[in-house]
Amino acid sequence: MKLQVLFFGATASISGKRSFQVETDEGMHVCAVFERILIEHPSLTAHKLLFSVNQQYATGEEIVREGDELAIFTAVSGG
Amino acid sequence: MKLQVLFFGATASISGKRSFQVETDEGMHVCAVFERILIEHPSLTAHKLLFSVNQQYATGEEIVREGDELAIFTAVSGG
Amino acid sequence: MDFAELTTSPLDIGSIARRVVPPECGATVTLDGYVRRFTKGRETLYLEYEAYEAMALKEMEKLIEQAKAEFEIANVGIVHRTGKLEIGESSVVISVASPHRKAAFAACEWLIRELKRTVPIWKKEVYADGEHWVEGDAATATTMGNETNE
Amino acid sequence: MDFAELTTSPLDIGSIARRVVPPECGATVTLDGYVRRFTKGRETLYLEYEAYEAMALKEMEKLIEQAKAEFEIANVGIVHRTGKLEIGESSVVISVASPHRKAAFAACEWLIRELKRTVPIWKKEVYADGEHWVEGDAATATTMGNETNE
Repeated sequence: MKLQVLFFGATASISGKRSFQVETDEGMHVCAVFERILIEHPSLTAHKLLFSVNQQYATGEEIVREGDELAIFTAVSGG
Repeated sequence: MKLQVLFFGATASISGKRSFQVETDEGMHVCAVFERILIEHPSLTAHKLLFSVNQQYATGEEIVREGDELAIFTAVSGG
Repeated sequence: MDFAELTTSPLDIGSIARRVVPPECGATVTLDGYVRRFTKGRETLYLEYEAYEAMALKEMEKLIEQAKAEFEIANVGIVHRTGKLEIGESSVVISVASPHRKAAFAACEWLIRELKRTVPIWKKEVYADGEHWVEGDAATATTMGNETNE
Repeated sequence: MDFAELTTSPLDIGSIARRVVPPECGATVTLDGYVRRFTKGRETLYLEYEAYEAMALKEMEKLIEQAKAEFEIANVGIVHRTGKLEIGESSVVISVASPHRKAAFAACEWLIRELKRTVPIWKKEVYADGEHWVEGDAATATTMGNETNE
């Protein structure tokens, strides 16, 4: 099952990626998916990170579904 | 001794005057001068009035001086 | 920079807000008061504001001085319009810049409250069938022998 | 009317403030945030703002909904600029109209604080000798498993 993952700002700059796909198993919790992504991108873990699923802040308890849009970004700095 | 008196807004509208002169004696307190003006314009006394001397809110204790500018107006409503 | 002004021209909020900006601040808070169509259910055609100009400017300058003493703010601009105002036009703009937002909000709120209480400007509401000089809230006005205007 | 928008064009505070005006209110309170030249003593040449656009719009709309539930206000407009911003340009404008001023001040102050905490937008400061993505205050950020974003 494929999920879309987005990086923005610092996470895009550090990883050199803005958007990519990950393969996951059915029924996984999003927190497990995020953990797997961070293992692939260890340099991100030095930062305070926020996580979203389908444009909502993630609790981590969500079960992933085909086509979900995940995002990982540093604490926001707009305004 | 001559003093200048100004009316604005409601006080100008009620009295039909915007500016006039009053004769006073040396050494009078401004509150006595204002009282004398109000006797001449009794219709003003139905309103909540504010008083100024030389563009400062009056305490009433000031002693009038030649050339002073007095004003009588209703509670302000700007903004 | 600080400024207190009266004008008969339309007010441009953006340019007033911009004039108070110092390089060390990142935000301004701006109050924009404007002419509403209905007051207590009665339809207003237009308004006229009259100022005791020399005293109004002095009182606005005093408010700026007091606000700068009371709140940690950098700059204040106050512009009040006079003359005839159509429905929806701005009558007053107060803009405050400060290093910390909280102080700008508090100062701007204090300034509009005090302006309405102490600055000698009056509003006349003109209706289809008459007109009325609005008189301020007597309870909060400064009266002779009652030195609230320090 | 309420609105939450992202734009790469310069922000016009006056026209944003004017769009939130309903006929029954007489004042708006507007927060204008802009690019300062110095941050912690370091000179910024210009800024770049990047937004997670779809989510940023949703979060701004949530803030408007929450503000209208929490405060007695009529209308809210939030416009955040993205892309390259020069020194002194406005990055965000939040304008609130309410029947009573007090609620507009309180709501506007709450909205900018929450926007800075929850709306996914990031600022990159560009200096003569480098650049830096600013990271928000971790202590107040919403993190996974920490449901402050109700």
